[in-house]
Amino acid sequence: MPDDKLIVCRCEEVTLDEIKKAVKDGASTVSGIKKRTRACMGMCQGRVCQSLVKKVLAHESGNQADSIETATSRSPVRPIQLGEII
Amino acid sequence: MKTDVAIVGAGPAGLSAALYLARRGLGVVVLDEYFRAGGRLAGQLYENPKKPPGQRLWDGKAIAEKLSGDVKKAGATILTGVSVWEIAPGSGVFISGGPCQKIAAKAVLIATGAAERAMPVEGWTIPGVMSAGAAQVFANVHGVLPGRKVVMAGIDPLSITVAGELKKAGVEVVGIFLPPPGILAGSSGLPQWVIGELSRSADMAPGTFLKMAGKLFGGSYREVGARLCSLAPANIWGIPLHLRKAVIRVEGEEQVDSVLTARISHDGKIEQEDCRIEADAVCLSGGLYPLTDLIAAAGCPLVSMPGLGGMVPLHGPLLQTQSKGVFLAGSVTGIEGAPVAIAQGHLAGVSIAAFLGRLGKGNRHELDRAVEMVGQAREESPLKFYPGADGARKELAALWDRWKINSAGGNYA
Amino acid sequence: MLRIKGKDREKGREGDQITFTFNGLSYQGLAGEPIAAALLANGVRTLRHHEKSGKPRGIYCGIGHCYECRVTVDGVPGVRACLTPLKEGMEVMSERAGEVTSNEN
Amino acid sequence: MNAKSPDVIIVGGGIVGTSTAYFLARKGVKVVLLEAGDIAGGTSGACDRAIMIQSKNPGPLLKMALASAGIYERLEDELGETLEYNKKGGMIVIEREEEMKVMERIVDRQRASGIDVQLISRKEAIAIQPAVAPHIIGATWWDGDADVNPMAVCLAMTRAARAKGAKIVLNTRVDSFIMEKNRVTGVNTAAGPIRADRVLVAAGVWSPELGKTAGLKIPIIPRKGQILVSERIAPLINGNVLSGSYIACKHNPKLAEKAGQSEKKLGLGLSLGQTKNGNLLIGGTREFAGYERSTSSEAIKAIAANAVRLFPSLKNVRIIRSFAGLRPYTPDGLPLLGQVEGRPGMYMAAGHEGDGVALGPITGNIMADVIAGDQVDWDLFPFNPERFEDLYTS
Repeated sequence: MPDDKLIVCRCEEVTLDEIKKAVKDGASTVSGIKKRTRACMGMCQGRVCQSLVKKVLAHESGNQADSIETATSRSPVRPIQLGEII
Repeated sequence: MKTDVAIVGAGPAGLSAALYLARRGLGVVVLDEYFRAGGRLAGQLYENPKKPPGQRLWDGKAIAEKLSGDVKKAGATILTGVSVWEIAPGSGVFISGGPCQKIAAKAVLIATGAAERAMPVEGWTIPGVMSAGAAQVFANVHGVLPGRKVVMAGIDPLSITVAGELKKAGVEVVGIFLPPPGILAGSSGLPQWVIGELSRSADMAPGTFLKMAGKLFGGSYREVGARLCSLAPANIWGIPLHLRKAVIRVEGEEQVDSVLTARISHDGKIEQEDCRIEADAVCLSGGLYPLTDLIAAAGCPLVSMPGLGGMVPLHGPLLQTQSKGVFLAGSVTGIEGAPVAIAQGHLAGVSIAAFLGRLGKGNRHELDRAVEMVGQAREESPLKFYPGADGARKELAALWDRWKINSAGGNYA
Repeated sequence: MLRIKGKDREKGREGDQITFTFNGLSYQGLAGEPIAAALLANGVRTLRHHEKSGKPRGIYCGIGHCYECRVTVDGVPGVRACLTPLKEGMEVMSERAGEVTSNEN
Repeated sequence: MNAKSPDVIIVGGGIVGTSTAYFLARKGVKVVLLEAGDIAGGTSGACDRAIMIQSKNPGPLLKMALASAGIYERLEDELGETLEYNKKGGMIVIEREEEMKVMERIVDRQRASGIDVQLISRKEAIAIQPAVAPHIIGATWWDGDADVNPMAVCLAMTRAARAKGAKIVLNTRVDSFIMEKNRVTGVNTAAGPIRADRVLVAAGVWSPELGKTAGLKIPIIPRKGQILVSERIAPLINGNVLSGSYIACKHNPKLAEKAGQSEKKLGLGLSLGQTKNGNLLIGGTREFAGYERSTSSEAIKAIAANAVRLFPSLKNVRIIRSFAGLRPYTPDGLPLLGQVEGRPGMYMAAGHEGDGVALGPITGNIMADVIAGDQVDWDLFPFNPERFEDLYTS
C-alpha cells in the first residue's frame, strides 16, 4: 500500500509517508510528530489518529507502541465556543 | 449549578453510580454528550451463556431505559447534549452546551467509557466508510443501515458481532476481511494472530455469531492450522470470513463504490491483488481503547496496560484517583463489558459516599460487598476484550499501592 | 431507503415524520433522530468537504469523537450531525472550504 | 562521545540554538547541538507566531529586531523551506485614554528610531480589522510586522545546519559543564562527556540550572504564557493584533495596578493572530508560576473574555486546545548575549522572554560571529551577561 496515499490524520490529512519522514527528521514523540506534520492537531485532537501515530513511532524506533508516551491532554478536551465560557 | 456529585457519562457505569448516590440522598448531576442517556447500552442485545437459564438475555436498551428512569425517580438530574471540557478537581466540572458553565460538585465521577481505535485503509475518508461501532449505533439504535452492500475490515469480536447484526437487519455483508497489512494494522493484520485472539475470546462468546466463530476456531490447533492454510473463507451464518484476504483500498469519488482486496500470506504480506468488490459501505474495526482525555487533563497519570486496552488512568481499588475527589468507573478504567461497568459504577457510588462521609459507620461492609460484586461481574462476563486483563488489574493495584506508599498514604485510608 | 422497516422500525424511538432541508434540498426524517441518521436514511452520505483538500467527508465514528460529521444547523457552524436531534424545519448545510465563517455577531 | 571533538557545543535546540548552529555551520565551524528533548521542544514550540517589532522598546532591542526581520525576509529562499513567513502588518488596539497617552509616547519614540508606525483612528482601524470591537478609541499600525511558524524555523535551521555538517543530537540532556579551574572545556551528558573549547548556553529558561554547575547564578526566570488555539476559520484577522493594555502595562507598570486581582496575577493581555491553516492563536497570559506548564480554566476563561471584548464575533469561534510556554524573563528585559568573561569558553544566548521568535535569527547570526571570533558589528554591551552583579557565586 503506498504510504503517501494512506491518510493517518483525517482532520489534517497527514499521510503515513509524512509521519515516517518526521520520524526520520528526529521526531521521537507524539509532540515531535505534531510539530512536524500537524497530525493530531485538528478538530478531534488526536482521538482518532494518536494511537496510529504512536504505532508508527514505535515501529520506527523498534519499541512497543505502549512505550510511546501519550501527548499531554489539555483543556478544553472538547471544542468550545468562546462565547460559552465568558 | 451546585450538587454533591457530578458524573461525566450517562452510560452503564455513570447511571449505576448515580442511582446509588441519589438513593443515599446525595445531590447528583449526570452529564452526557449524547442527547439520550444509556451510552453504548442502547445498541446491545445478546444472550449470556454464563448466566442461569431465564437470566441470559441482555437487552441493553431496556436496561438503559429502566436505569435512567430509576435514576430520575431517585432524584438525580440527567443533562444530555452537554460536553464536559475540564474537570476542576475539588470543585466540579466545566461544561458546554448546558444550562450553565459549571457544575460545582464535591466529587466527580469520570465514566467516559471507550472510543474506537482507528483502522485506516487507503480511501477511508470517502463517505460510506465508517467505524464498526458507528455502523452498530446507526443500525441498532437509530434503525438506519450503513448501506445495502457492506464490507467489514478488521477481524475481532466487535466486527463479527456487528457484521452479524447487519446481516440480520437485511444488509448484504459481502465479507469480513483482514485490515490492510502494515505498521498501522500491526498484529491485527496477521492471520495467525487473529485466529489466536478469536479462539481465545470465542469460547465464551455472547450471541450467535461469536458462538459460531467459537465453533470454527475454538477447536484444536490442527483445525486452526488448517484454517490458516486454506484460502477459502470460513462461513459465519452465511457471511464469508476471510482470514487470508485483506481490504487494501476503498474506491469511490463522492461515496464508496468498490473495495479492492488482496491475498495475504501466513506472515501477513500481500501476495497478490485479488479482486474488486462492489459495495456502498465499508466498516472498519480496530478495537476499543479507554477514553481518558478528560481525566488526563486533570493531571492524573496514565499507565500502559495492554490487557485493559491501552493507556488507563492510575486508580485504586475503590476507583479513586490521585486527584482528591475524582473517581472513575466503567471502560475508562479498562475495556470491559456493560455488566462490569454497572458493578463498577455501584462501587464508585459507594466509594464516593464514603469519601463524602455519607456512608455511615455501620455501612463499611457495603464497600467490601461492592468490590465483591465487581469481581463477580468479571467472573460472569461473557467476553474478554483483551487477553491479560486480570494480570493488568493486579499490576495496576500494585502500582497504586506503590504510589500510596511513596506519597505517604495519599488521601485514602 | 436504508431505514429498517417493519417491526424493527421500533428500534428507533423517534417520533413523527418531519421535513428538513440539507443544502437547500428538502428531506423527510423522524423527529428526534440524529441529523446524520436522517440523512443516511435518505442515502445522503457526504456531509461536508474537507476545508483544505475539498474532499468529501461523512459519518465516521458515530458517537461525537471524530468531528467528521460537522455541519451548519440553522446558521450555527460546527454542529455534530451524529449527536444533534432532528427538528421540524431544520436547515442543515454542509461546511465547505472557505465557507466556515464566524464573522456574524 | 564521538572521536573528534567539535569546535563548538551548543546546548539547546530552540530558535536561538538552532539558528546559531546554522550560522556557525555556514562558516564551516564544527558544531554539535545537544538538545534534552526535541527541536523546538521547549519555549520555541509553545509560543505565538508574531514577529511584532513595533512593540519592542526603542533602543538596542528594536535595532536587533529590525535586523532580524531583514534575515527573515530572505530566510525561506536561503533555507529552501516554507516557514509560513508573512509580512502582513501589526496592530495595537487602544481602548482607553490612559493607554492612548502611553502609546502616543511609544509611537513618537519608535518613529524617531526609524519605524514608520502610525497612530490611526478608530475608523481606520476598523477598515483594516473589520472584526475589531467598535468601542476602541484608536490603534497603531505598522506594515513591517510579520508572522512566522517558529517550529518550522527551528526545524529548517536544524536541517540546514545538518546539511552543512553540524551534528544534531536529540534526547540528550546536558547535566553539567566540564571545568578546568574557571575554564569551560566541555559538557557532561547522559551519553557521556563531550569536549569543546567553546560552549554556548542557549537553553532558555533551563539555562540557570546548567549555569549552577559552573558557579553561575543566571538571572532568568520562567514566565508562563497560556495561549488558546481555535478551529480553522475563514480569514478573520489581518496581521497580528496586540491589546494596548498589554503594551501600555509593559512600558508603564503603573497602569497594570488598575487591573483586577486575577487579571494582574495572570498578566492578561490580548495577542491575536491567524495561522496559514486558519487557526487563531489567542493569547495570553504572563505569569510567574515556576516551571509548571499546565493551562487552567481560570486563564482560558479570562483570555476568552478579553478576546471577545475586543473581537466580539470570536464568541462563535470554537477553541480546540490550549497550551502554555515558559518565556525566559530577565530582570531588565534584555537577553544575555556574549562571552561570559569569568568563565573562558562559555558563551550565553538566552533570556529573550517573548522576543525569541523575533530575535532568534539575528541572535544566531551575532553569536556565530562572536563564537567564531569574527568581527562583530554590534554593540553587545547592553546584553553583557556580566551586567548582573551577582552572576558569579564562586
